[in-house]
Amino acid sequence: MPIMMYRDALRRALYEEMKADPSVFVLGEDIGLYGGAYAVTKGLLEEFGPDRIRDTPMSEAAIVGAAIGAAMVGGRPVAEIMYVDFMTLTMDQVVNQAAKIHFMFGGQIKVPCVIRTQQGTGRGAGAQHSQSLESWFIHTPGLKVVAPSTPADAYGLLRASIQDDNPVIFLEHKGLYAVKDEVPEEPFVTSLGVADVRRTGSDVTLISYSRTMQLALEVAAQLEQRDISVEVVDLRTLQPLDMETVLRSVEKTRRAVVLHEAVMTGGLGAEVSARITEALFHQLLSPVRRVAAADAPLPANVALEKYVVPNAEQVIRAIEETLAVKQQIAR
Amino acid sequence: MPIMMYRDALRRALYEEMKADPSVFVLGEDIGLYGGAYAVTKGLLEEFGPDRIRDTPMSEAAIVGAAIGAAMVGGRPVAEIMYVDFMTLTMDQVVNQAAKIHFMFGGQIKVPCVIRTQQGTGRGAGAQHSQSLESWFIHTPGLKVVAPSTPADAYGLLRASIQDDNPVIFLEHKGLYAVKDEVPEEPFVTSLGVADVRRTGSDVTLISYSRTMQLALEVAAQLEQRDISVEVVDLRTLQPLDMETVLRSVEKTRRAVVLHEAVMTGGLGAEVSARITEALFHQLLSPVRRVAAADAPLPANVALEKYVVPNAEQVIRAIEETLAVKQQIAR
Amino acid sequence: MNRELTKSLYRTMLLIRRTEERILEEMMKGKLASTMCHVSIGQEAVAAGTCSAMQPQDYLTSTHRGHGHFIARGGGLDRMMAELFGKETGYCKGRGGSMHITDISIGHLGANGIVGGHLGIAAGAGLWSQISKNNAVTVCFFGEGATNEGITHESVNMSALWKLPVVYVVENNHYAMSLAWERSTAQQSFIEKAKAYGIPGVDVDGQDALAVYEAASEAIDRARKGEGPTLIGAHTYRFLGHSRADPSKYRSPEEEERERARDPLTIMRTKVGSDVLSDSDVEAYEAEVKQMLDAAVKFAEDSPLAQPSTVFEDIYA
Amino acid sequence: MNRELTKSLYRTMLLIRRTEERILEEMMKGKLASTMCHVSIGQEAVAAGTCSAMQPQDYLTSTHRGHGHFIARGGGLDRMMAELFGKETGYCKGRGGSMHITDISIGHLGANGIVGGHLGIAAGAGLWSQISKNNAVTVCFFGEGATNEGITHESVNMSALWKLPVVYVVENNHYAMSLAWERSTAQQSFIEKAKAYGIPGVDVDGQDALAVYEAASEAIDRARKGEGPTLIGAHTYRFLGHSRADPSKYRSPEEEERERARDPLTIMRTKVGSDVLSDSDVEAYEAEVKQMLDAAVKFAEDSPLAQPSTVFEDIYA
Ligand SMILES: Cc1ncc(C[n+]2csc(CCOP(=O)(O)OP(=O)(O)O)c2C)c(N)n1
Ligand SMILES: Cc1ncc(C[n+]2csc(CCOP(=O)(O)OP(=O)(O)O)c2C)c(N)n1
Ligand SMILES: [Mg+2]
Ligand SMILES: [Mg+2]
Repeated sequence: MPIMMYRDALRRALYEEMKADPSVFVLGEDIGLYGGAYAVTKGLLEEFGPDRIRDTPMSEAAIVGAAIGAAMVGGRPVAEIMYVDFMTLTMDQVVNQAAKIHFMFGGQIKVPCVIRTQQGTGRGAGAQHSQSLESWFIHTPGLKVVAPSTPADAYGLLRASIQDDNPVIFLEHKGLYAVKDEVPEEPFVTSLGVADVRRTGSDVTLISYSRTMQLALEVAAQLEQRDISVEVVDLRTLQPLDMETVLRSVEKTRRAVVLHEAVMTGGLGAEVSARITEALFHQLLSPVRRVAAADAPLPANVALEKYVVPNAEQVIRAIEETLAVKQQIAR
Repeated sequence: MPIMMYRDALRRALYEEMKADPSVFVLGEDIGLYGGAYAVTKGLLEEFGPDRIRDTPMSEAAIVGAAIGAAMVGGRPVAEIMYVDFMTLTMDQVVNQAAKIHFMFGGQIKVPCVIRTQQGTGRGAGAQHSQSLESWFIHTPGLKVVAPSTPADAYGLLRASIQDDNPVIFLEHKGLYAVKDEVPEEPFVTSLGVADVRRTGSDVTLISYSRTMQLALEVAAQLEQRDISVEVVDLRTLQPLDMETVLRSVEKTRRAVVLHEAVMTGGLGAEVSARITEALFHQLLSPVRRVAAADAPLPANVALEKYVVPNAEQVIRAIEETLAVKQQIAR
Repeated sequence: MNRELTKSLYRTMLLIRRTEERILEEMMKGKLASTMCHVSIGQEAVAAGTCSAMQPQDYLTSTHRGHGHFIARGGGLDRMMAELFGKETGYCKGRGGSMHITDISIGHLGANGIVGGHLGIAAGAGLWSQISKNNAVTVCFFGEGATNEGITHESVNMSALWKLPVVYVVENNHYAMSLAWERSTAQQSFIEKAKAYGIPGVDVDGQDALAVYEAASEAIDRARKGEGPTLIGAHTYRFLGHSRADPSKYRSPEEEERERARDPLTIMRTKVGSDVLSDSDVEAYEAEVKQMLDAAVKFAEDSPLAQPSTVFEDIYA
Repeated sequence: MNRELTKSLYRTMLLIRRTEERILEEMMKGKLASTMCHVSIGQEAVAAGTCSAMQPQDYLTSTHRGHGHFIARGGGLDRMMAELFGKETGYCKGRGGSMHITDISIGHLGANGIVGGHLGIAAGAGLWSQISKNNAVTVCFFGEGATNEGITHESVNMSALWKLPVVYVVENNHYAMSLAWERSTAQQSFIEKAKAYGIPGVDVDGQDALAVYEAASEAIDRARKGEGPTLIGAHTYRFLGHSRADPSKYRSPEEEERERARDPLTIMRTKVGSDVLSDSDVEAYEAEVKQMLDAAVKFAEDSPLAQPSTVFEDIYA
C-alpha cells in the first residue's frame, strides 16, 4: 500500500472530491498561491484555478459565512480556517447559522459545507495558536465534528465530510501533517460516526482521537511489555460519537481511560466518562479516568508546552490507577 | 428583609460598585437611554452620566475588546452583551485575549472586567436567542464564570465579580429577571467559587445552578411528600467549581443528579459527573445521572421549547433511577 | 412613469402594512408562538421598491425585521401566518417564527436573528452565483445599526473585491433599538461609507418606493453584469417601537410625528396622483388584502400546532 | 529639520534592523523557544517614526510583527532577547515569545497573535483615557491585511464616533502572508478608507521615517486634543518572507529588488545628507548597537530557562 503523509492524504481527498463534483470548491486564507499555511492545498490552484481555489482576505467570519451562503444555494464549499484558535472569530457563523439553519428553517435548506482547521500543540506556537477546541463544537447540535489521527482516516473522513449534507467541523492537528502511513490506492470513503478499535486488548480501554492517538498506541505498546493489555479506541468522529464501539470495548475490559489534548475541564473526556459511567456503572471495576491538558493556557515555548499537555507517564499512571482496584474487592 | 427582583438586585450591585469605585463603568448596547434590553441598567445613565454608562454601537467584539483594553490600563469595565448567543461574536476577545493576557504576558497585566450577559429559554426566543453556553467558558482557563440563581446571589456575586481582578463571565438568565426574593439591606459580597447547599437532604444530591435551581427546589419539595430526601446544591460559580461542597454532599447521600438547561452533550453536567465519579466511585450507590436540554436547537415557540429543556418529570425519573439501586446490591 | 409598476409597488406596500397591523393584532390576542416579532411599519417602500427590481432566480437575505422583504418577494401569507402562530404548516414548521421566516422556493435565504449574521451568507450566495454562473443576484437587506458589525465590513469588502453579484440595501430607519444613527457612527452617508470598499454608494429616500426601485434596479443590473456590489442607504423610519416591549422613549414625539407624516403609502399616492393610483384602485387593494389576511389567519388557526416530537427533527439533514 | 530627531530616528531604525538580524541568526542556531517569529526588516521607519511622536504616558498595541514597535517604544533588549530564548528573565517569563512581547511599564499593551485581536483593546485603552482624562494617546499598529478583519471596522468606528484618543497606524507592507494588497481589498487608499468613519485618513511613505513622524505627530496631537482618531496608511515593504517558513514565491524577484532598494535606512541617509548623519555617526551607532545586542544575547543565554512549574502560574491574577 502506498505510504502517504497526513497532509497529502487530505489533499488527495480534496482533489478527488473536486474532480468528481464541480460544486466542491475551497476558500480560505493563503490556500491558493501559498498552498496553505500547512501546505494541505498545495498545487490545487494550478489544477482547479482561482474560481474554485479562492484566496480570501483575512476575514474569518465572512469566510465561514460565505461557505454557508454558497452551501445554501448549491455549492459544496470547503473552507479553511488556518488555526482553530481563529474559529473564535467565526462562532456566530458556525453555531448560530451553519448548525441551526436546517432546523430553524424547518428543514427547507441544507448547509453542506466543511470547515477544515487544525489545532493542538507541538510547535511552541503559544496561547493563541495551540488550543484544542472540539468541546465547543460537540456542544452545538447540528454540527458534525471529525478529528482524524491517521493519513488514511484523514483521507477517508474528509471525503465523507465533503459528501455529507451537514456542516462538518474537520479538525486536523498541526503535529500530524508530516506523519506518514499507509493509505490504500483504491479510492474509499470512511463513514462518519464510526470509531475504530486500533488495538485490541483486555485489561483496560484507552479512548482517544487526533494526535494523542499516537501517545495512546505508544503507551499500549509499552504496557504490553508489562503484560497489561490495552484496547485502544480511536473515536475519529466526535459528533456523532460512536458510543456503541466504546461501550462494547469497556464492557469487555471493565476499565476505561480517556485521553485528549484539550484542557481537562469541560473537555470531551468528561462527556465520554459520563456516558460510560451512565451505561456501565455496575460493570466498571474502577472509575473512568481522564488524561488531558492541564487547565492552563499554552506557553509559546516548545520546552514548556509539553508540561501542559498529556504525556506517557500520566497515561500510564491513569491506567495503573484503573487497574489498582482488584476484581475481588469490586462489586 | 427587603424583597427584590433579580434585575433590581443586579442594578443595586452595579450602583454600589460604581459609587464606591470611580474606575467602574458600564458599556454595551442599549444600556443607557433604553436602560438595558432586560432593564438591568435602568436609571444608571441618569445617575452616572454618559461617560460611565456608555451606549455602544452594535459591535460586540469591540465592546468586549474595549472592556479588555480599558481594564488593562486602569478601568474596571462591566460590559453587557445582550444575549449569550451574541457572545459567539466575541469569542476571540474573551478566549484569546481576556482569558490569556495575564498568563501570556508573564503576569504583567491584569484584566479586571466583567462581561454580563443572559441566557436560557422561556420566551420562545428561538434557536439564536435562547442558548446556554457556559460550557465554552469553563473550558477556557483564565476565565471565571458565575451563574446566580437568586436575587441575593445576583447582587452579591456581581459585586464580587466586579471586585475580582480577572475577567469574569457573568451569566444571568432571562427567565429570572422578574423573580423576587429577599436580599439583605446591609451591603455584602458573595465570594466567587463557593457553592451553596440550598436544601439539605440525605438520599440524593441534586446539583444545579441558574434558573434550573428553581426546578431543582420544586422537585425536592415534591419528593419530600414521597419521603425522598433531596439535598440541593447551587453551584453559583461554575469556574472555579466548588467541588468540595459537591463532594461533601455526595459523600453523604452517595447518589447524585446534575441538572442544567444547556444541551446534554458537552455540558457542565458531564464535568461534574466525571469529577464526582473520579472522586467517589466506590462510595457511589448508582451512577451520577444528568438531566439537561436535549441535543437540539431551540424552537422559536413557547409551546415547543419546553419539550427541549429539562422538566420536573425528567428530574424525578433521574432521581428515581439513582434510588432504584438498592443499598444491599451495591458494593 | 410605469403605471403597472407603480400600482404593484403600492399594492405590495399596502399588503405589508396591513399584514403587519394584523400581526400586531393577533399578537395582542396572544396568538403568536414566539415573543420575538419586529414589524417594519413605515419602512415598506424599501422592501417593495427593492424586491420589485429582482428577477425570479435572484436571492435575498433578510433580518429580524423581515416581514416586508418576505412579502415583497412573494412569500405566501397563509404559511407565513401559520409560522407566526407556531403551526405545523408554517414555512419553518412553526419553529422559526417571525425572526426566521424563510422560503427557499422564492430564493429567500432566511430572516436572521443575529444582526449582521446573514451578511457573510449573502456574500456566499453571490460567490456561488459567480462560480456557477447562475445569473442570480443576491440582495442583502440590513439595518443601519448592522453596519457597525464586523462581519458587515468583511462581507462588503469581500464582495467588492471579487465583484460578486450582491446588492447591499441598508434600511436606515435611524435607530438600532434605542441607538440613533448619529450616536452609532461618525459617518452617516452611504456614499462616503461605500468609498472604503471602492464601490458605488447611494443615499436614497427610502420612503419613495419608486426612487428605491430605481436605485435597486441600477444596482442589480450592475451586479448582474459582473460589475460588483452597490451599497444603498435607504433613509426610512420605523413608525413603531423596536419591538412590542419598546415605548420608544429615546426619541421625541415631535420627531415621530414629523417622520410618520412621511408615510410611504401617502407619499406615493401624492407623488403619482389619482390619475395613476385612483381611490377605487386603493379601495380594491384594501379589500383584496383584507380578504387575503382573513384567509391567512383562518389557515393559521385551522392548522395543527407543531407537534412536540418535531423539535427533534431536522437537526441533521 | 530637527537634527537630534533625525539622528535618533536613524539610530532606532538601525537598532531594530540589527536586532532582527540577530534574532534571525539566533533562530538559525535553534536558540528561540517558539517557532513563531516574524521580523519587520524593511519596515523600521514606521515604528521609529510613529513611536518618536509619542509621549511617555501614551499606550501602544502591537502585532505579531512587533519587534520594531517594542524597540522603538523603548523596550529593553536584554529581557526581550531572554523572552525569545524562553527564559525566566524574559518580559513574559519565557511564555510569550516574539508574538506576545509586552512591557506594560512603557505603555506597551502587548503584541498579539490574532490579527486584529488588539484593535478593540486599543479602543478600550482610548476609552479609559477619555473617561479618566489621563492625557494618554493609544497608538494602534496593524498590518494592511488586518484592515479586513471585522473588529478593525468595529474599533475604528467606535473610536471615531466617540472621538477617542487613538491613532491607527497601518503598516501597509503590501502582503498579508501571500495575499497582495490588491487581492485583499478594492480600496487601497487609506484616505478613502477613512471616509467610512468620518475621520482623517493619511497615505504616507512608510519608508521615510521623517514623513511618518510628521503624520504621526499630527495625528497624536489631534487625538490628544480630543479631536478623535486618524487612520494612517504607511506604505512600506517586508523585505523577507512572512516567517522563516515562507520563501515568498507569491511575489516577483523584480518587485522584491525594486522595493528593497527603498531601504528606510538608506533613504534617510540620502535624504538628510552626511551633514546631518555622518558616516562616523552611523559607525558609532553600529558599534553601540552591536555591543547592546551582544550583551542582550549574553543576558539571555546566561538566564535560567523558564521552569516547568511556572506554566501553572499567573493563570489567574
Ligand atoms: C449581533 C446582535 N446584536 C444585538 C442584537 C439585538 N438587537 C436586535 S435588533 C437590534 C437593533 C438592530 O438595528 P438595525 O440594524 O438598525 O435594524 P432595525 O431593528 O432598525 O431594523 C438589536 C440591537 C442582535 N439580535 N444581534
Ligand atoms: C485572525 C487571524 N487570522 C489569520 C492569522 C494568520 N496570519 C498571521 S499574520 C498573517 C498576515 C497578516 O498580514 P498583515 O495584517 O498585513 O500583517 P503583516 O504580516 O504583513 O505584518 C496571517 C494571515 C492570524 N494570526 N490571525
Ligand atoms: Mg435601524
Ligand atoms: Mg501586511
